[in-house]
Amino acid sequence: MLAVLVSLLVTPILVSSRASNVREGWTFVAATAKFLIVLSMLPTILKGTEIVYTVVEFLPGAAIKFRVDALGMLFAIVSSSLWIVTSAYSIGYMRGLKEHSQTRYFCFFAFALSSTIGVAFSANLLTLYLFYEMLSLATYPLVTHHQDLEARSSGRKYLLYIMGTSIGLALPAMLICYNLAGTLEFSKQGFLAGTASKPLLGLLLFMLIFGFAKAAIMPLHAWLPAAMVAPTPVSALLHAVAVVKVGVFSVVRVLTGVFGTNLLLSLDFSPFIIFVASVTILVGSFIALTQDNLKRLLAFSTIAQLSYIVLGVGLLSPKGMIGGIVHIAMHAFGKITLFFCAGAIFVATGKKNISEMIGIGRRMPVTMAAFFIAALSITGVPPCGGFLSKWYLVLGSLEAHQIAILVVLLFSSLLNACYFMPIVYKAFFCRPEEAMFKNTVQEAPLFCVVPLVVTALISIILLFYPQPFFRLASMMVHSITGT
Amino acid sequence: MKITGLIIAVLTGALLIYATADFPAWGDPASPASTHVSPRYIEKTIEETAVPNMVTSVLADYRGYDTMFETTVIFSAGVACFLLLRIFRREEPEERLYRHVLTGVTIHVKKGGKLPPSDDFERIDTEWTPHDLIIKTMCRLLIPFIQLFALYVIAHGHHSPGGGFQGGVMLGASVIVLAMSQDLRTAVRRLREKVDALLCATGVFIYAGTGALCLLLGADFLNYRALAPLLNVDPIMARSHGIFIVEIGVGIAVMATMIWIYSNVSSSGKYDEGL
Amino acid sequence: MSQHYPTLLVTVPLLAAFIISAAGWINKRLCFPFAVATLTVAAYSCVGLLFRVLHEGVVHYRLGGWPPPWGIAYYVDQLNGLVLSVISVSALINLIASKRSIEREFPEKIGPFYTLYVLFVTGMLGITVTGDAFNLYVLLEIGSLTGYALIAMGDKDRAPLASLNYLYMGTIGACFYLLGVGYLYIVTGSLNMVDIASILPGLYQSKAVMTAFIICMVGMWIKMAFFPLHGWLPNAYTFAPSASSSLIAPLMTKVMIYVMIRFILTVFTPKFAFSTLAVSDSVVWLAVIAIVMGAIFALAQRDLKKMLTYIIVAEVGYMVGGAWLGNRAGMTGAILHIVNDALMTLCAFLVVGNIVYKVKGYSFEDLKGLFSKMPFTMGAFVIGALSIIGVPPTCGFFSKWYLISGAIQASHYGFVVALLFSSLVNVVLFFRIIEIGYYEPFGDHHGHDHHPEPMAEAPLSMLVPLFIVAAGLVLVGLYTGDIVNHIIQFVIPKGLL
Amino acid sequence: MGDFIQALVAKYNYWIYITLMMIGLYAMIAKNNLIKKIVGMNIFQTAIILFYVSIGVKKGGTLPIIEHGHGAHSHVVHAVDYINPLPHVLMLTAIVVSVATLGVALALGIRIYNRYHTLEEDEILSQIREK
Amino acid sequence: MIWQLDLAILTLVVIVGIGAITVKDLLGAAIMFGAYSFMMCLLWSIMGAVDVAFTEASVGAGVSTVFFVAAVFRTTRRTKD
Repeated sequence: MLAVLVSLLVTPILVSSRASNVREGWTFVAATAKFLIVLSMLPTILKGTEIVYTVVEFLPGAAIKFRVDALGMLFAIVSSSLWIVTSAYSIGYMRGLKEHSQTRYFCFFAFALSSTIGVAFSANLLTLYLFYEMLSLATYPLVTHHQDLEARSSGRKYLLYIMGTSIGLALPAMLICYNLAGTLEFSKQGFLAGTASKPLLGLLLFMLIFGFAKAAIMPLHAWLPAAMVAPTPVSALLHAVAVVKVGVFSVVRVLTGVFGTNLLLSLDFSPFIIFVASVTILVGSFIALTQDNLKRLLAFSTIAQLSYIVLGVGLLSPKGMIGGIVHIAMHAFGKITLFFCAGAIFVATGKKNISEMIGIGRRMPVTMAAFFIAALSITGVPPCGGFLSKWYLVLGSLEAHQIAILVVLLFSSLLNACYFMPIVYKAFFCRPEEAMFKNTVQEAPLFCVVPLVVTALISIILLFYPQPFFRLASMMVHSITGT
Repeated sequence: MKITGLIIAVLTGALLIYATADFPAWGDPASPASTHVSPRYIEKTIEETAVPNMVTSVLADYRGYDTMFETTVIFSAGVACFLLLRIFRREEPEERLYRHVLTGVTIHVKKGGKLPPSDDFERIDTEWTPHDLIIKTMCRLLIPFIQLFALYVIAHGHHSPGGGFQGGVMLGASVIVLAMSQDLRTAVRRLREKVDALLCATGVFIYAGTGALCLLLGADFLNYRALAPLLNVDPIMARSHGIFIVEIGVGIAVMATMIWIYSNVSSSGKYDEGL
Repeated sequence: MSQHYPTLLVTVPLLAAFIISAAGWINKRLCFPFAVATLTVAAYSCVGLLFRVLHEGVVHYRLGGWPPPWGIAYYVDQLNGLVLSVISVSALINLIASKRSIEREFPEKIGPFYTLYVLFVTGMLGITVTGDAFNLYVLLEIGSLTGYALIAMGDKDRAPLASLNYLYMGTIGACFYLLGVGYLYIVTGSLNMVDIASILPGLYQSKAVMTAFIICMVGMWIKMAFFPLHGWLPNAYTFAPSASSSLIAPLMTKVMIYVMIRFILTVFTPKFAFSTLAVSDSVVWLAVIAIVMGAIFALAQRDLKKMLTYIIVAEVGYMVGGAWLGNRAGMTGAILHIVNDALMTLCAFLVVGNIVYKVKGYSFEDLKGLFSKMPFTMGAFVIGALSIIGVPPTCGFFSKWYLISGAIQASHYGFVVALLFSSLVNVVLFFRIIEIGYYEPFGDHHGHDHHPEPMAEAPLSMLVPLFIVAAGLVLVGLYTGDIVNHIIQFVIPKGLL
Repeated sequence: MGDFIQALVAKYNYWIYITLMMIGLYAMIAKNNLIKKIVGMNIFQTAIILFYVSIGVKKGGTLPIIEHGHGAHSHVVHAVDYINPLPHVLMLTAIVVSVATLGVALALGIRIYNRYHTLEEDEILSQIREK
Repeated sequence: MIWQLDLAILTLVVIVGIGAITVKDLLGAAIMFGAYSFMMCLLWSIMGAVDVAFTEASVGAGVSTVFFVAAVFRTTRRTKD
């Protein structure tokens, strides 16, 4: 799979190249190349054929093997396209703040992205686990970029949660699956059907869902706010693109590929999933309400939003699934915009807390406009992409006759509005004498602003042209449910 | 510690004794040990190796490979002692002691002082170094006979008890006796350390080299039959001669190593007068 | 020539050892090239032998031209071939890597040091290749004697005592083994492994045979530092000079584990070991304790090298436990882990060697800011750490995989838990070190320090071998499937499911 | 009781060897003085050698050297007439190994003494702890 | 072989062995060890293992004891047990 390798290949060049321009040039080249490669595969996938490629077979039934299907394609497109934007943004950010050891930063950035794509295209649980671990290790230096005590402690927390759960829960679960079924290949209806007793399957489900702690399902969410010490592009990457999405993606894979909808339906595990997800949604939103630090607020909102996806898939109803999967994309664009805005504000003013941002909209109108749009999208209000996915989720919950879920969804949207709108309000509508900013403050550097504008626009455009994502999602859902 | 040691020892002993219940009776000619493998050595030694002392033939031929490594063990022990103990650079003491051999008077020479002209002075390290004329003379007398007997033991290993190893040890012992009765310097003057070390390596090399020679001649390693063309004798005698060559190697190696170890241990690596 | 590979790989180093020791007296500079050439030949013939075995099946070789059981014979099957190749290759790599440190630590004793080095390798290779129970004892003593000397050359204060304790324990172990062989001999009358194996089945109920088995096992456990008998290992390996520790730590314990597996599989059949003698379960529990205790002790250490030694203790627990699980997957995991653990330990100790060479110490305080000081070494260290933790695609993951699935098949969940526990503890251990190396100089005063200290990397002759090993870790991991399918599966008798 | 006497008479040699081994083993584990441990080590090894040698004994067998002169090649040799030579060979090797080990052990002991000026393990350990 | 003699020497060996590890003087221990080796040598010659006896006489009773004495001379005779 060239797509995975290309950014790995670029890493040595990054190391070798001393001059910063050359380095960032290469980063761009790699990003675009990756994006184009992914795109080039799109038509084939849309035709409904799958690309399969086996690297090497360790054990019978468990190889390093790639398979590009609709779901993976969707995820790959999102992440690779966002890599371009993020790298652009991070150039601006890193230069704006004159961070140290940028070479290392960009190297691991590329590394992390390639492992993300690896996860997206992995064809069996082993490969997925492999790239999952690679990603955890690649992001560690990014999270702890500042190398101070705070970064150190949060880095510890990050590793403790991620590695601890993956080794302690996911690995043994994977082994048990292997010993039960003799294979780890994802398949349309999962490979666990009829291999084990219900309690054991329940245990496996539990271990796997919580094993991939990157999905930040409560109670394993604490690493995410802690990881906020990272430079903003990293947190943007973490939240919008790579890490958490990989977690959610893994969970989706597990639910659909390992267990399979029919099995889950027959065992009716879905209430469990739904319950966990909705709890996470509500609690996450409530905590978000209480935050003052902008990035932490975003973090908790992410925790809540991720569970939408899990929820949608957990509903096991076609529309719900489609909604959940599409929400990967929608939330990605929306949330990355928000983070870019936060970063831009930090670059321009050095402010981190919401209470210090009164009247900032006057000074940084573009940024805050983008922020507004993104917030709308996350909340799920037209004219933004988020609306569609939420809409589908609602339909799905109706389809599954889960009125409780409907309530949860609507209530959480309300909460979203509650914690986003005040910011926008303070930013724009306040009397000049309340404004906390000198006239000297101007927009962040161009490299920062352009990306966030782009993403904001995309998240609007997605309302009108969501076809590619929807087609992918529905293809995938059809292939699973057969309807 | 003592209690645990006692317990462990007793437990192990109990286990071992418990197992003796299934042993064949002591000295039973029908025991598997005496009937399975060994008869061939006893009955075929003459016609296969032409060596009446079957211990020698088994040692150096049937299981010659073991013996090669046995010699290597000795060799590595010598090297190990050297590596552990030998001290090369050591500062001259403030004053050196010389003893007038005839009178036993000890004179002190300050650092930089010139040595006494006549050579009936011998250097000593400590005041109380024993000086006993009778022992020295007797050992001087004995040593040649010891060495002669040692050579006989090596040479006659085919027909009588003994062989390269025993003979080598006695050769070494003769030099050790010299070192003890006179002092280490005297012995080292007879047999330089470097020569000793080289001999050590040479001895084992003879053994392994013989095996390698057989290899080069196209036979298996240590298969002395291959030496027949070189020694122009029949293969059986070639085995016998091969055993002899090997025994010589063993003798040299063991002798040199014993001396080496002794001189390192007894002088704790300083190569002064030793005991 | 290829029909003489089995003997070449032992006799070439042997002969060369004597030449080297002579060269040490004539011209010191000759020693190193000699040693390298020798080990290269040995490695070449080992690998050649392995491939020959893969093509032709078991290779026999009669020393002195005497047919077994009268003479001493070699039996080389896939297991030997694999272990032989690992031993010779890692010894060669380590020799090249540690040239500098040897020359710096004992300039005037280079000759004897290289001699003992090569003799040690000879002993290890001989143990692995021989098919005679008593010959194995002699070679074991060669390996041990040279090992004691090599270890005792280290830290002036502590090394001799540690080495002497090792000598006591090692001698007890070797004597137990010898005693066991004697018990076997008295009831079977033979010393040749295959011959004994053919005689034994009639005697499985005999007390003497059981005792012989137990005594041999205990002896080997002492030699391989299996948990209750591990007392000698940490000090000995910690205070040894870096060249010796990176030679002995990877090889000695693994070879002894090979011997144990060889006894279980060849001399005594698995049937005897696992069913007739109903101790396998308790042994696995012992292994569990070994793993847990090793991990805990490692946590308690404050310097890198000692921590690694305790990790070795835990790893020995892995392999013994895997071998005694009594099923195919477990045995496969154990054999696979011999290879992987040798490589991992080599990698880790080479890194320690580089650090000692540059920083003159290996306590945690000396590691501060190493990532900026010697980034390449620490990069290799990270790979080794990942492999020891068991993160794919490094090889450690796959042997652990086999071990765990073997434990699951044997439904021995204590072992599963122990393995996972030690992996987690390893995560903590290594990331503690990585943190120290990564933050310390900055951690002291808050905020960023934009001037990391200048790079002072180890010389290239130490780096390149390290990289080769690190790459090997990943490659072996990637080719696990082939190793298992083409080598290990032939080793394990069909009876073992 | 009777069969116990039987066993005793038949096997008493073995039992005494094992006693010797245990003496040596006990000394190696329990003694505090390094040289004493080395002595115990040698006793242990020698006892094992004794055990091996006794394996080779044959009642009614003579020395493993074929007496010749009167035509060794002509007269046929019977295995029962000679003691089993194999254990002797093995034990020659074992003796050599033991003396080699002894040499190395003594060298180590001397090094330790030069550093700590005592041979008592506990004193050495306490000195180490002080540092 | 004469079993009385055999038994007597065996008992002696055990006694000397115990003495070697209990005597409170390392030089004495070394000498005791020499005696022990010599007894061993006798035993083996009784059993007909002449070569082994020969070796033990030269190595065990001879060289090993000398090594012991040398080592004790180089270190100390003092011992607590």
